[in-house]
Amino acid sequence: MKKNRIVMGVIGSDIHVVGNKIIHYALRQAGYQVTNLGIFNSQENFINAAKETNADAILVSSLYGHAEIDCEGMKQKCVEAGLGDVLLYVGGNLMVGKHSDEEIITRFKGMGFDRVGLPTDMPENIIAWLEEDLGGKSETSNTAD
Amino acid sequence: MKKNRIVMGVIGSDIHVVGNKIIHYALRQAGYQVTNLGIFNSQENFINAAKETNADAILVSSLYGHAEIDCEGMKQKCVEAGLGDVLLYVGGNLMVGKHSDEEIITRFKGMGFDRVGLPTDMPENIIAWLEEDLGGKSETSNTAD
Amino acid sequence: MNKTDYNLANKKWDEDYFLSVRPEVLGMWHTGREVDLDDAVQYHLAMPRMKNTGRILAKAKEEGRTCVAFRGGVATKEGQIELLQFLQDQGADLLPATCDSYTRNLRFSDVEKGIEESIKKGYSVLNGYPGVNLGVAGNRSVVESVRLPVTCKHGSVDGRLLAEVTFAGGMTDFNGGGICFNVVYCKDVPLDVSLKNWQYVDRLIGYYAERGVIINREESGALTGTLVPPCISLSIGIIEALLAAEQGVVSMDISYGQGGNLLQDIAAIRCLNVLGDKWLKKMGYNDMVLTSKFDQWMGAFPYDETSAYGVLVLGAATAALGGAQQTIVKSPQEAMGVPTKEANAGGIRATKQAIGMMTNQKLGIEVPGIEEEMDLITQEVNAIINTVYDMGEGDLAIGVVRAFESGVLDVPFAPSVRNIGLAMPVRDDRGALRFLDFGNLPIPEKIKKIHRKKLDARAKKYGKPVDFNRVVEDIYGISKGYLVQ
Amino acid sequence: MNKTDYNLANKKWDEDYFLSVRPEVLGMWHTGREVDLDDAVQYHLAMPRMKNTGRILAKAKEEGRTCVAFRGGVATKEGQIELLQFLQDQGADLLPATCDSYTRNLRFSDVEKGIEESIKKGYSVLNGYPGVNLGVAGNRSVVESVRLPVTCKHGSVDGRLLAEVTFAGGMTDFNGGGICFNVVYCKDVPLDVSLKNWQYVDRLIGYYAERGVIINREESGALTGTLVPPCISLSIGIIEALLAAEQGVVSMDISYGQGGNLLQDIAAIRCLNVLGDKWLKKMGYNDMVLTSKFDQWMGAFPYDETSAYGVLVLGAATAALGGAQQTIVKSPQEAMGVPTKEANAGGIRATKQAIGMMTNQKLGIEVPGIEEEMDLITQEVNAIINTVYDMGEGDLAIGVVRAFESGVLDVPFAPSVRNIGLAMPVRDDRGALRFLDFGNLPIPEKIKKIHRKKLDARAKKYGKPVDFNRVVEDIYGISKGYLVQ
Ligand code: B12
Ligand code: B12
Repeated sequence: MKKNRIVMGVIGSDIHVVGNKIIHYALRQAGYQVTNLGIFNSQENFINAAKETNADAILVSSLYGHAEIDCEGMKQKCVEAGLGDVLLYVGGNLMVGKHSDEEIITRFKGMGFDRVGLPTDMPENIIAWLEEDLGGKSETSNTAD
Repeated sequence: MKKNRIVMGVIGSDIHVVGNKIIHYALRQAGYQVTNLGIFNSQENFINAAKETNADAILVSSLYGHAEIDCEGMKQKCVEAGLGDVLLYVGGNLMVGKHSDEEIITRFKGMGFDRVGLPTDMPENIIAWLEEDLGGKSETSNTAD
Repeated sequence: MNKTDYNLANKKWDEDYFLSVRPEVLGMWHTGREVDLDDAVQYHLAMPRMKNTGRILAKAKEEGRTCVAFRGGVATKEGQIELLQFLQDQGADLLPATCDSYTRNLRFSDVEKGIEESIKKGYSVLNGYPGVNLGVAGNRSVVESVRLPVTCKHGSVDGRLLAEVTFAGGMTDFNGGGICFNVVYCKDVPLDVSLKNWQYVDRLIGYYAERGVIINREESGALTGTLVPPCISLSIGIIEALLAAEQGVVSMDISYGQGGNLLQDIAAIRCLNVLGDKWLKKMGYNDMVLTSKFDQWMGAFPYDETSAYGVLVLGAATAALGGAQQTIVKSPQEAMGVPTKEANAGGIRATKQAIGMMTNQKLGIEVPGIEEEMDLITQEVNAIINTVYDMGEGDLAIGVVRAFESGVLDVPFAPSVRNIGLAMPVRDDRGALRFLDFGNLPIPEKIKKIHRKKLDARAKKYGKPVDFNRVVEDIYGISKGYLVQ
Repeated sequence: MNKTDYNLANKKWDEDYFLSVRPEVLGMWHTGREVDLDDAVQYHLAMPRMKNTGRILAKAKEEGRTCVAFRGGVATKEGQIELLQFLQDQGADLLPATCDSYTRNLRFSDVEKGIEESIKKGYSVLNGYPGVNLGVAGNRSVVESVRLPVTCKHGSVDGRLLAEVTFAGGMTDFNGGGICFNVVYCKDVPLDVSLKNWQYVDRLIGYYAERGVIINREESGALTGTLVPPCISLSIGIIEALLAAEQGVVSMDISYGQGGNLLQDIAAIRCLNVLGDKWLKKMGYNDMVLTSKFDQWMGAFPYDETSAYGVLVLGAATAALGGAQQTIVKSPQEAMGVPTKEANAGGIRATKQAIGMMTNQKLGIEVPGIEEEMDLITQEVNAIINTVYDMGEGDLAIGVVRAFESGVLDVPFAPSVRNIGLAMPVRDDRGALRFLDFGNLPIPEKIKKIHRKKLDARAKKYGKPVDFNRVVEDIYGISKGYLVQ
């Protein structure tokens, strides 16, 4: 079976949902099976949904600047829940204020995220990451989801 | 006799004449007797005009960035010509590129100029300098010059 | 207002009822106990007359001037004072205290931790100003440290306590509304709940107004900031003004966010005042001074700071050409994160320059393109508001609840499940905002045809079908340096 | 051309005569000896077709696109290459080599010292690019280092040798003109001398054109950059185009500098193409592709860099809205001194952003305010050019000489004593440029009345008499953040 099951959503008290909607649309077009949790999610929401759907990857969005607080310990919780092998991505405006791209990426990789997306990352390249990390391009289909 | 005789002009191969025209107008309105040499003047032009008109102050403008070269040794030449007591001002965009105000002022004061004007200096404050340095406010008259 | 026997209706609250609800609100956090309305009224009456947002905006309207405002909030009183004093000196006309997300969500004990940590770490770990936790005295010390009036900005569906504390604290302006701050900032709050919360806020402002204190209500018509067509912003703004007027609000500004098409944006700004005044008069609200606000582009910004100046200066020019009473400045660091105060200052100075150069050049209905857009907006907005009144059988508040259920009101890209999300905007050949899908918006058929014609023109001009892929392109457009391609 | 028996007349030079004058020109500096016209023609014909300013501008005209160009020159080849490569990557569409003041004044041995000192000191002590001294090979190595075509910019009343060396060096564009570079850049050069110099340059371009090589002539209509009303820029631009066409120039852009009033500026841009084409056709020049250039504000800039963005972004937007084929970018450091390459890049990126957002929103004659301005400009320009022809008894070149003597042509704030300097501009109530004093400009009385009415409107609106004090205020206005006050 192709690895194409994704859980995605926005973490914390963050209402920025445009990126979430756009990534969802792009993933669906690229043939992924997407469970989109929308906004206002706890780490548990992601983990539970990933367990239920047997997800291959979790995509966490955070735009409003509290990502560090909201994502603290998330990788560990995944491991504890038996999701240590599930890809864990995070992306958005991850820190408050102006920071260098490298600083942000290093910080979040250090927290256990496999990929760290910035506002300049387009849906295409997020999909390219997934294809690389999940192994093999998934078939395009518009009926998935 | 009131000290109000001014020689002014633009030095070197510089064609920027708007400031020159505006300062001329303001000085005239403030009652000064102005000899305006216009553009394209050598140091000698200024010195000769100052001698001829028995000037109290020489106002040199330079906007195009070659002021350092064009003004080199001007104070000495004034002294040699017996004009050591005549006020010597310079103003405009005096250096090529972006430099701090202090740097510019220090550089040109070091070259013997009594006052150093920047693009932010308005005619009013140039007149205020003259009044301070020449001692006493000169009568306002529109017929002078 | 979690439990109350007062059913939703667009009717001014009795003062007694209002006062009976207050203790519950003030009890939400201990600083609520510091609020004494009599003292607050006296405090406001003693403030300099023009240190008042409403008065400044009314004067701007009279003089045809565009005030410059911005967003900004940090975790500590001292930090906020430093920020506001600095930006006051940089030429801002109105000052903000933009609250942090915990405050917005009534998580006041988390705020407390945030403040402590911010003091300890020496930088703000909160993404805004903790308006409630700072208490009445704290807010007053901020207000007193500056010459200009301060607006409380937030995105809270329940701003009741925040309003109480910041008004008593001397702020003269409060942004938001029961519609805009519900569908844009919540996931699943019923409309009647948020509308009641805002009836409270409006009634509180009405209470001050009855005692001679003007507190302005600033509506947030830029909404999701993402391709929101004028008719959506204006319908909601005017409805919020009508609801506020009923509760006794006498000073309000409604707003629209830069879409990017100059003529459409100017038309929308012009309509804010014209249509708003018309509706207020029509419904018998004659006491409200309505002013207009124009948000500089609220969608995704270019990452490069100098390109960002391109966007925000065009916004500034549009505000002045359209004659908005206020423009909210973006900073060149918008795409990166909360801006430094220097970045905010850059936005303000560039904006002031553009406004200074454009303020004597106002454009209006004499320009055929603006007239056409104003006509479209007028018909669309009237159709929507009339339908909302009809759905409420004459009661606007009830109409709003039903309109969102059915999609007669519908905000593109809103995160709330209470928002039907069927209407889908897209740009036309000149970059003006139209509808790809009208969803259930009650737009007259002949106007729908005009939209479709304009989208056909785009398809033809650029040789690409106008479908959802164009919407995605349009969301990124400005951040990549174009409006429509 | 200091001594010549060829009297001034607006008549195409015989090739023989032209070739007989060349040795004297090429002898002005040793690099002149490197120029071989046959080889130069071959060199151009072998260059990529679109690495040509004229072709890029013609294409922009077709597509309704606005190209972004800038000014810039440093003392060394390596420095110039670094600058151009950098700014090509930042999004410029056309590249410059702006010459230093010594080169402009034919002081080639001083230039030599300047180059040596610049290499020694590690920074440019010349205020520009030494186009002549670098020789044919030097220029070619600059041109070959970049993908885009390069324009030779200068302000020289005698650009003959510079043209020879830089054309042979592969540059495809040359700015200036016998009028604009005389009265704006000289103190006391007779008009017939400068006109003859430019006949030489134009004849040289014509020589290339006859052999299939397009070299563009870029006129400098922004002139003194200081409150120059459209009719002055356009009259001079169109006259220079007519004079150039006579010598065989087939590609030319004429220009106007941002005045600050949006509708007037757009009208002026529109008139550049419309009126220019009309006059060329009327006088029987059917081979010239005329394009339009819009200089971002050329007068005094605000010292603050972010405010400067306000000015230049408005300029960029105006260029796009008016549909100019080219805009010349200012940098945020304009008021300070020659900009760093990073500052130039900032101006380019902010400009690209604004153009990207405005390019699909062109405004034109359908806007009543633009139509009115176009009408005014048309009548003024036609009156001036007709009078110039009359004064020359049909010979345009002779007409120009006499027109300057009498003040029928008159450039505000020009330094030359050959310019009568009686016409005095000032802003009206909306900041548009009018005449406080028409001097001897042959403007029809009914149009003078319109100007006066608009100045009365200013006096009334601001309660200050419109006299020379207002002119002084207007000179500083933009640098202080306003257009008219
Ligand atoms: C639009 C917007 C809003 C809208 C949101 C509407 C909505 N329904 O979404 C409104 C106006 C309501 C809003 C409100 C607020 N906003 Co806001 N907003 C923006 C803005 C301008 C654009 C965001 C956007 O839609 N981009 C377009 C989409 C398509 O891109 P995206 O979301 O970035 O997603 C892309 C990438 O980030 C990445 N990505 C995203 N998620 C993920 C996940 C993974 C796994 C990966 C790999 C990649 C990835 O890929 C996406 C596709 O390209 C940004 C600044 C900017 N970028 O220009 C500020 C911004 C995000 N907001 C900000 C703030 C502070 C707020 C507020 C707190 C303050 C306020 N203004 O009231 C409130 C939020 C309240 C809350 N509780 O959350 C800050 C965040 C600060 C920080 N991180 O330091 C920003 C950066 C602005 C700023 N400079 O201050 N905002
Ligand atoms: C208008 C202008 C032009 C016009 C000039 C028209 C004319 N007839 O004067 C034109 C377009 C022709 C032009 C040409 C050039 N310019 Co020019 N120009 C300017 C600009 C934009 C404004 C100058 C101006 O008129 N200011 C308004 C008047 C009222 O102010 P002012 O002249 O500065 O004078 C005030 C003060 O400086 C001071 N002051 C002046 N003189 C004196 C004297 C004394 C004693 C005192 C106390 C004070 C004082 O008081 C005055 C009144 O307030 C400046 C940049 C700027 N400031 O924004 C560039 C600028 C001066 N130009 C510059 C350059 C390089 C040139 C050119 C060499 C290059 C080119 N673009 O082709 C050529 C010059 C060729 C030559 N041989 O000189 C540079 C100079 C660089 C430097 N110094 O490092 C500047 C700074 C632009 C830049 N950033 O590159 N320019």
